[in-house]
Amino acid sequence: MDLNFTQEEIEFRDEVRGWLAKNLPRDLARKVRSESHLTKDDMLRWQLILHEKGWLTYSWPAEFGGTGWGPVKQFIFEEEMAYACAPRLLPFGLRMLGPVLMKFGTKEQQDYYLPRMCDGTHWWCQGYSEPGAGSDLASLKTAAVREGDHYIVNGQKTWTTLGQHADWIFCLVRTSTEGKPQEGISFLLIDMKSPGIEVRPIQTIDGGREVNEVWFSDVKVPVENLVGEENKGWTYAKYLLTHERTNIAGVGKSNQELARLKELASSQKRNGKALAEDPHFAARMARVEIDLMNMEITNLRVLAQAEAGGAPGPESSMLKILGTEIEQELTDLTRRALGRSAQALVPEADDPGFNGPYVAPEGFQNASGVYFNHRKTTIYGGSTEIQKNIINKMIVGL
Amino acid sequence: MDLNFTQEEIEFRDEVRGWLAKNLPRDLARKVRSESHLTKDDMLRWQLILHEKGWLTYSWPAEFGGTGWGPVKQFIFEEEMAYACAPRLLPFGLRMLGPVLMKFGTKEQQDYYLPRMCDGTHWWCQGYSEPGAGSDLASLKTAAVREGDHYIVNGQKTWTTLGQHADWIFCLVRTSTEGKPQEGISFLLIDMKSPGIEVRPIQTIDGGREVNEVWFSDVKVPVENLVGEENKGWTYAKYLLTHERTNIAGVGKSNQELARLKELASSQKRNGKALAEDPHFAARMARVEIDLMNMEITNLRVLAQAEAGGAPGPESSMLKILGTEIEQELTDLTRRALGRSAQALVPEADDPGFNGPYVAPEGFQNASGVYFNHRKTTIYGGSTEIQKNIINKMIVGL
Amino acid sequence: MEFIHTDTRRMLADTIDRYLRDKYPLTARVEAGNGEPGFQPAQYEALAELGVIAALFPEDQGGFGGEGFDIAVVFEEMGKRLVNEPVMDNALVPGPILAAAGLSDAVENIIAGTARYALAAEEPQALYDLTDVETRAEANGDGWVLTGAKSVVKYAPGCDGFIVSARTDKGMSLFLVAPHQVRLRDYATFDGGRASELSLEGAEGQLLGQEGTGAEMLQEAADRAVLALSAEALGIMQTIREMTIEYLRTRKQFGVVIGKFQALQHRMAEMLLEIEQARSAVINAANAMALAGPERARIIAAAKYSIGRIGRLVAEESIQMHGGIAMTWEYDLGHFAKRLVMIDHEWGDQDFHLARFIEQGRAA
Amino acid sequence: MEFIHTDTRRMLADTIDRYLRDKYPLTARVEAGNGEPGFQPAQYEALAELGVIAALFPEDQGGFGGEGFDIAVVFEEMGKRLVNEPVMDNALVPGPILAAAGLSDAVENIIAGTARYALAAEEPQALYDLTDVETRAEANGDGWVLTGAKSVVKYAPGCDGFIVSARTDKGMSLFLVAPHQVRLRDYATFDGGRASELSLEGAEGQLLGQEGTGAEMLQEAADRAVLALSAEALGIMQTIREMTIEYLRTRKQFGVVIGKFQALQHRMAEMLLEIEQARSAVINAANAMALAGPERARIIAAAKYSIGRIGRLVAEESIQMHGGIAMTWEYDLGHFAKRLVMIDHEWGDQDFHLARFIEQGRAA
Repeated sequence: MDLNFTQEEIEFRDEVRGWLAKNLPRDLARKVRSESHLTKDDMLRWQLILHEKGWLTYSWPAEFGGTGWGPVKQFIFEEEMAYACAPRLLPFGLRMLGPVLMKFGTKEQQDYYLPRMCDGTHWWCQGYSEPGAGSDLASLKTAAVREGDHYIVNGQKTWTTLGQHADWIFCLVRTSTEGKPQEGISFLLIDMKSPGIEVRPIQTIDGGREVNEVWFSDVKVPVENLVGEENKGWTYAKYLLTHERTNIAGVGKSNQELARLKELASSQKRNGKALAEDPHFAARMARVEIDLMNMEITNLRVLAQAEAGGAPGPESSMLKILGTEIEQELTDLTRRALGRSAQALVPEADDPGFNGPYVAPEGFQNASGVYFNHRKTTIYGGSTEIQKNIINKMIVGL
Repeated sequence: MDLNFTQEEIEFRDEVRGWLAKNLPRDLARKVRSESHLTKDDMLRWQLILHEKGWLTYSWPAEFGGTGWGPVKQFIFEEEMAYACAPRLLPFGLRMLGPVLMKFGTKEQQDYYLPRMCDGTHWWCQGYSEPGAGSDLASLKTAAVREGDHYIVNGQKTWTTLGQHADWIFCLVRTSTEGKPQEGISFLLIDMKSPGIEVRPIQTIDGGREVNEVWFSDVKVPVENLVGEENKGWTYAKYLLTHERTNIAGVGKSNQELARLKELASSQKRNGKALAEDPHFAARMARVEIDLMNMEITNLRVLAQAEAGGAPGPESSMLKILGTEIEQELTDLTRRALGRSAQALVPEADDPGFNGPYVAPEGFQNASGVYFNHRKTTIYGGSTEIQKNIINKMIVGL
Repeated sequence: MEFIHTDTRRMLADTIDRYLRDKYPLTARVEAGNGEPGFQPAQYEALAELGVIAALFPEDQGGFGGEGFDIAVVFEEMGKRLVNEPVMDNALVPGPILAAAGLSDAVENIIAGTARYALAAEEPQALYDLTDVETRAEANGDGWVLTGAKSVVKYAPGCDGFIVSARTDKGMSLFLVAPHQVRLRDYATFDGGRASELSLEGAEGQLLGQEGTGAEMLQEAADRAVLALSAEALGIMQTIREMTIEYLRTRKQFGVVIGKFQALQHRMAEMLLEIEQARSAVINAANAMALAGPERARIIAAAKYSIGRIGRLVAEESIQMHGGIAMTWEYDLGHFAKRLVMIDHEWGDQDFHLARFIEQGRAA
Repeated sequence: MEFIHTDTRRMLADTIDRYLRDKYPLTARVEAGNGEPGFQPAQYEALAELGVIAALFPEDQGGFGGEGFDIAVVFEEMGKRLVNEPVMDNALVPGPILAAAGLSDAVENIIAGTARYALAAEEPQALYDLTDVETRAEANGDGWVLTGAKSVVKYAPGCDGFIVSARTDKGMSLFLVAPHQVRLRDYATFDGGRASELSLEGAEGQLLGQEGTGAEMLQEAADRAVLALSAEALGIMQTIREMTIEYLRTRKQFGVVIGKFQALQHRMAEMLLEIEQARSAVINAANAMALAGPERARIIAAAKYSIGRIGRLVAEESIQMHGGIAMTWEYDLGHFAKRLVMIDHEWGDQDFHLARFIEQGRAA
């Protein structure tokens, strides 16, 4: 038993840390730190810096131009990115479609799509969820009917994150209504410039416009855009979901949030003393910190298993639940630490030219928005309820 | 809207309080206060004192020799009993069988049984639960087969509280296996001295021996001991369950426990200060106190409804859940306030001759036992899970 | 003992309910909350005409109510429909302070809905503590000159005056300051409303009541505000309750209505139970307005703590049970949830009031 | 990074597991716990022969382990089978103190299982605080004379000596006191074991280590004890986990196995998840034994807090999911639950360690 990284891993961590200190643009880090809105350009800028270094595809196997790092190095890289407040890399191309194409795509598809999702040519988004389906993903209705060399797609997708920027969308579509709902689903790549596609933004309760509805009306999709076999899409989607689980716990991000919270609590005053010294508030911070410390070990245990080639077990679901609940609790504490000023909505505080004064302390202009935005984390990516079903099924077996 | 008692009710409260101060034996109050073991004699002594005053049957209608008090006066009486640390009156005869006989029994049954459950002649116990049935009461198997003028009873009951002292038991028995499980149940009164009855005590995890198994082997029960109609027993049992719900919240008892806890926390020291001044412990006490304050109002609301003739709604189930959870939390806090000394088991501290020294402070010799014993309160009398089902059914309707 | 409101109060509740149902659509409310002045002046006046403000004042001040249960009834009804007119901030809170200081004309205008005042008491450095005041007042002839800053003053623009807390040599006092004497920087609030940072740089002020009695007057106002907010929160919870029940009954997943899933049923039962506890907390607080001293303070603090704790539970659980739809601006639930959570950020949050409850228990 | 135990430790765990499975029936354990001396001396000796005690000591003290993970492995296995032999109280805790004081013969005998010692540190007036010491030691020629009282000293009768904390003019020190010098009043403990109130009335004592270094030595012992208790609790939780899973799979109600009820499924999932967190807390604490200063103290405190919180959850939820059967003496679960809860009452409960965690955070 040894909780420590190897010498090589420590050197690797220092290398990443050093590189980030030099190469992560300050303005991007500042935005991430204060949970401000990132533009498409912000995200692409960072993606290209990483691409140039060769680290964008850090999770890919070497044969596809990846680094070939094992789970532990990938984890270290991700944690360092989080600590440094680097913009989060969008998973849709790199972490979701990429692995599916590598495993199930044709050579042509791999050669065409993989480089383009790296160099910024293709911004990918995901077309899974449908209105009325929610956690019951397999009940999807968007239909693709084969007509000669094309599929004709009709239907509606929703919760498509940053779809407004996307060049391409990968979709689960229904190609058959025979058998169980899971059996008639196919995996299709669709050019967002195709006639008949309409993107409508969904405003969320925090005022943000990150997610979209995507409508398909008689959209023509060439058959060569089918990934793998027709009606086998569910298998690919499930494969992808297990890949999505990597670093689901978000240890680095939560540690970074906790540090931010502690700083805030040290500067806020209650009864003339720092809020961090208030026994009730200190106890609440300590409780979440301890949960996080424990989760960090749980996460390392899973990682060591993965490194040894083990299959992900119920621990993935546990980490999803814990990670999101800890994150939510941190957003709640942050909001509370702000007291009355958490009510203020000063969106212009995000503008580069903004020059104060702020209502809430600097870097915390949108704490209530962040709190409400984070409610989604226990809903999407397999809700907490679904994860509990999975844990129970895998362990109790009923 | 008026949360206060009327002048008449206040006078009534003062009368009860004054009478209790004079007539409740000190030694009994002391035992109740420290949650010590009460003997059969202790309980009977108190019952007869109340009977002489005419208050034993305080919940009965005047026509059966009761006081005719409405729900509010009954509540006041019960609260004063709890505050004064009077021994709890066993519900089996007075609150359970009594009302069933008044509503469904024959004149002969009423004339015979009702006076005897008051004057100490008959100690009643309850034969509902069976091993393996748990919350699924209607799955009971104890069979009563009619042979001439008798039923022949075979089977087993369990969780029979204080059955070791009982002269009589009222039982739910199966007289038919036709139709739904609820339809073949009858309500039978059985003399515990009947040949073929065996009582076996169950030791509980706190070391107590309050509950029993009762075994029936070819027990002959005269048909006149049937209450109401054959196969209608479920109806009577349900009627009885709604009566059992009165003062289910246990406001008085919990207030008394809270006061005891506060006293304890004021005398225990942590870091040289009273535990009551420790911010964490104070916060936990405050939280349960506020829950209790709110429940007290919820309870009064239900009471006012009852006084106005309203039927009990989902609030009864809410009060059962809240009342037991608050009670449990108080036993948990009490145990914790004792620190290391909560480990000590000094049963002889209950003996009249015991003269110390105690390990834990006086009156708290069995706090861990009390904590564990109280785990039962969310299991029996309709478990918390069953109550949640009921609340959901009554309000959401699914 | 009686848990039914008087006929007058029930009529009042019905009147408000009917008006809001017919004339106060949520879409207009949400839109107004995002712009200036953050509410709908015509609606405010209409509510005043309906008697909503008069119900909050006793007869000797020109109203027809003013007791705890009047406040509770009015704000519970407004909470149900997510009203964000400044009835609390511009009438209930400042009114009685002005009345106590003998400014009966101002009170008359408040009740008529033709004048609005705002209390500017909390300072940027203070976490809800109304006694943490750095603003200074210096005597200047007959009047006073104030210097300092106040934070998150709700619905300040357009007010006819500000009641400002400030320190003098004799402790804390309240002053009435004219609008042109203060500088406001206003912004939207997260729950759809408007607030301002207020600064005083040598502003002229008129002393209200006796010098040095500011803390008491503020505490009185705070108790009223807490009761109003708690009742509003209760109204909001009731609407959320109805929406969630409806959703559980109709929304299908995996081929069945989700209300059939026992895990949700049990969580819903807990939420329903807690809402009843919140209702009891509000009743207790309304009743306590007639009491004095630490007993009242304890009950009021208990109510705000309960509302804060249960409010968070109700907001979070209702969103979680709804799933993604609850995250959208278009679906009503989120707006109710946001206001419910923001109520914890006004006049002291649950931690603040739990601490206050403990303190008052020692005093009692 | 490596989360698999060394071969030696895995063999040790297997050996203990096999022994306890075959030779340590629960009925005998429960019976012994209700009588005197509260454990089974033959079992204690057998465990010593098996190397259980030697595994807790480093080689230079005559053992073959002594690291954090050795302690964790031993106590987790013992927890699984609810062992109540005084391995922690009479060997793990006193042994290293005696070793540090150079009493290597005593340590040898402890490892052989032929001698037992007990630490008497906590006083009746103290809530877990080992520095709250009123017992006094006065120098008397070469030796010392002690006067005072110690509370809940576990497995005291039959010990070969007591390590007693007492104040001198130079602060707190530890003393070795012979059994005939102390007065014991012993009683059963709620979880099936034995403890004593210990009093010293002019007892002769021998100073251990340097005068005034008692607090450090005690803290060292407390860290070991907390790790051992946490690992034991983890073992208990694992057994409860298996029993509850089995029960959910087989127990029928309303015609289906109760494990089919989704409300229970979700609560079970939470319990399973928390047990994994408890496991992580124990691993972290075992690892921290090799660290120094506030970082170690923080992690140890975090572990005991976690174990206390999760232990209560597991005890209460497993009983509730079982229903009435879990309330009976005859069914095994209750005995495990009782020990699990009582662990929170040894060496500081969750509140104590949460406060300690916060303090150490400030120091760090």
